[in-house]
Amino acid sequence: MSETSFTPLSRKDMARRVAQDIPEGWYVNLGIGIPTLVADFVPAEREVVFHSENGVLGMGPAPAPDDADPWLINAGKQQVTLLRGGAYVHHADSFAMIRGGHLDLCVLGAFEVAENGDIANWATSANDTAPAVGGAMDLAAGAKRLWVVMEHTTKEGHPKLVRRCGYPLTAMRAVRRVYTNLAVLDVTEQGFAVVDMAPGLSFDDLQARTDAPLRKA
Amino acid sequence: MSETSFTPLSRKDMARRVAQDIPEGWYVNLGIGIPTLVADFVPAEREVVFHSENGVLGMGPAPAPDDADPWLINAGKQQVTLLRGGAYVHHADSFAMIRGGHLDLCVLGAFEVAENGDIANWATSANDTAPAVGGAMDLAAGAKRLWVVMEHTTKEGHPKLVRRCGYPLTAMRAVRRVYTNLAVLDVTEQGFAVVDMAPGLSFDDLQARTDAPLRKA
Amino acid sequence: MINKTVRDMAEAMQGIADGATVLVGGFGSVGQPDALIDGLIEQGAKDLTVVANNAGNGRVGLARLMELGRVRRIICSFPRSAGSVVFEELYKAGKIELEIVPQGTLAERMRAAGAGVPAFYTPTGYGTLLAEGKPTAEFNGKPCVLEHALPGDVALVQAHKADRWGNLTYRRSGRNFNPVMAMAAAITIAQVDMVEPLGTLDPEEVVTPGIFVDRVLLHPVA
Amino acid sequence: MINKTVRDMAEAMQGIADGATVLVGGFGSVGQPDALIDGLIEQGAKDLTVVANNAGNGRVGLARLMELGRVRRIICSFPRSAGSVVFEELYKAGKIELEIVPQGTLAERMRAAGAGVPAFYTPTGYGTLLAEGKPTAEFNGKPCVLEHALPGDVALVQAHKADRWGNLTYRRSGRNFNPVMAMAAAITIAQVDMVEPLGTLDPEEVVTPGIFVDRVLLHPVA
Repeated sequence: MSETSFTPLSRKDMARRVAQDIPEGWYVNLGIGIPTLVADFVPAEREVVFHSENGVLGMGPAPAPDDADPWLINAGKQQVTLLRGGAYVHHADSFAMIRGGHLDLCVLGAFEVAENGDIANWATSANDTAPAVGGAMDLAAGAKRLWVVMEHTTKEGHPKLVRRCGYPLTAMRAVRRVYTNLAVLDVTEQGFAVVDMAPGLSFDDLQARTDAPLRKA
Repeated sequence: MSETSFTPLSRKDMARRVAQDIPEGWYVNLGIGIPTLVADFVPAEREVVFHSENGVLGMGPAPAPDDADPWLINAGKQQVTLLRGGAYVHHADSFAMIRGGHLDLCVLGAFEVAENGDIANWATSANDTAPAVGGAMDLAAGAKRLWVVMEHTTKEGHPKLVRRCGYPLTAMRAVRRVYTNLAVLDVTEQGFAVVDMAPGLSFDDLQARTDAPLRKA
Repeated sequence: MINKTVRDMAEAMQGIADGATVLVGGFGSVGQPDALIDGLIEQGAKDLTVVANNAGNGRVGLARLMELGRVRRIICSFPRSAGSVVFEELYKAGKIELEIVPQGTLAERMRAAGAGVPAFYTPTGYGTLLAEGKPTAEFNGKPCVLEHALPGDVALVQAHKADRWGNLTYRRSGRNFNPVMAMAAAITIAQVDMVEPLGTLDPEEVVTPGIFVDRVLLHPVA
Repeated sequence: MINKTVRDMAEAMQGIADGATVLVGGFGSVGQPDALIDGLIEQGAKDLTVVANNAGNGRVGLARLMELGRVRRIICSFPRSAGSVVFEELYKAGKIELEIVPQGTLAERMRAAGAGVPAFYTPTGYGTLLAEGKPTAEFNGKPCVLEHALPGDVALVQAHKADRWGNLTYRRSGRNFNPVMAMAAAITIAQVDMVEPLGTLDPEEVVTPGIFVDRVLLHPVA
């Protein structure tokens, strides 16, 4: 298999690519890591309402250092702001938003996504006896749609888009779309369908870095 | 059986007798009818917090005609007031207070109370196909204690304290105490125990007006 | 720009389909979305399932909707009251179906629908006619009934203040079923006394966050 | 006169028994009842089950309580974080039991306890390690797990303003688990920034009504 020359997306580019697909008016929860960066790339004139598990709806960007409010953090425990139109709720109401299907979108990172939409993102092995799940299972099972943004392969080069997850599951058949540094892929009844690829990357290159069989969208 | 001369309690006297047993600090829901009158007989200096199903906690008496607020009614759809320290909640939170066992007391009227604590107070026959249950089943099953206040017999003289309810049940084994115009009775493992009787009434007179066997407390 | 305020009743009522389940807020006349009910009468959807605490009063509003033969089924806690003449006529004539639900179970079933809980156990109603045929289980010695979530296709609610994101506050006992129904429906339409500029409502005081609200119709109190 | 304010920490901590289940509010350091946790350390109850979102940080507060060997079991959603050194030591040594619960299920289980719901179904966790051994059922084609209410003997919560009836308001994201835990415990103890005269809190703005609160300890923010 011949290798063409291509440029994988940076973390910021991946976040930008996700942001591009979020229309005005959506209620969105962003996981920790690359997903958190997504908010920075939604154009200011496009109103998207960000939700945080700890009861913040209408979350804005990090505060200016002088304006930091110790009473206002996001689920990643970072200081944030509240936009005009925002509201505070308690944890059960906050997760009612998640679990009741009121969020249009949740964007999470993952260790693995399987071709049937299974996601593994909370425990790196069944032997890890004290993994931290947080709100990941609620978000994955509850949001109207779940997108994953992650590197296409591990640091060691192992595929993260797999036929079947090896790591403990976060939720079954939950993922709708995956954004990686190499491609955008939809999860369909027939497995992963490639929507978009990094410039210069060929379909065969992408398949070579993917465990699950791919098809063109 | 000889009949002694006695004075049955009036509706107000029954309400006054119930009020006498409510200590300061209790959270109390009062049903429609005689129960509603109970609030009028709690001394002003004794703080009791009244709850109404429609999301009012800390309900006060009816407003002066000039002060009537059309936005503030109780579960009986009568205009009421809110005391200092009161709060408004929505229906699910209001019934969380009831169903979660947070009310110290609920006082309801009833058609029948059985010696095992069963209560029937919402439908006068199984053939009544559109009876109105309202919050009665929630209150009867949920409050920490349920007291019933009612006439001892029907207008026709039939006993309302019975061995077994004939009318459709509101809740099983729920009633702790019954206040009637003739007596106060505890519901015990051994059935009704007479705590108090109307002046001049004998135990035998009371038993004669009661279907279930009575014992002295 | 997100703007959930609608220009007129026609826009508010758009897309309410025949056969829809409609949750109608209010307790007594307080917090009842009168204008929206009239709008629904005008709009024409039929074969409706209505969920409300009562089954209408007099011959206006909900009672009128029923009298017009547009309600196939009503789910409520207190069908028969002093003024429920229309309901009683229809019910006796076998022209309307009735499901009686304990008031707290009614609220909790809608809250469950809004919170993604498909079913839950409750002691309320156990051993009564209203629990007949329902699965039961015992928890800590307490026998319970399994109750299912009650979602709506549409919720009609009344609120006090709103903003263009759909955040809502209520007035005193006008809160009642409104916030619960707002959570429980696919489309939530709010009739409000006032629409305030975004950022005016204190984020600590918002009772129904805009995520639960789709359309806001300004209808000031007369 | 109802007066839920207590004079000192000893009165606040009265009657917390060995073996108690203690719900501890807060998310991160925001809305955490630090003073009450220190009070519990001082008070001496042991063999505790602690329910909190995290398993403590550093060697103070909850981590200190664990380090002292007073916590038999912790129920949380996010045990392992940057600062959870004490928990990890104890856990590796087999000296503390752990139950991991998805964060929303954790909140809902406590809300259920407060609302008299002994058990409910949820899709969250279905097909994962955290649902192993739990009863399942399908609703509208969605497989679900049965989860049980999680009541506390004691809740330690942090709030902003209070009055002598125990009504509480919160500060921004300091709300988090606090109102839910306040509903779920037999004894709820609130550490508050301010105690206001009765009638000062707007009845529309009270987040936790006093019915859910037993003791109020004034502990102004430093």
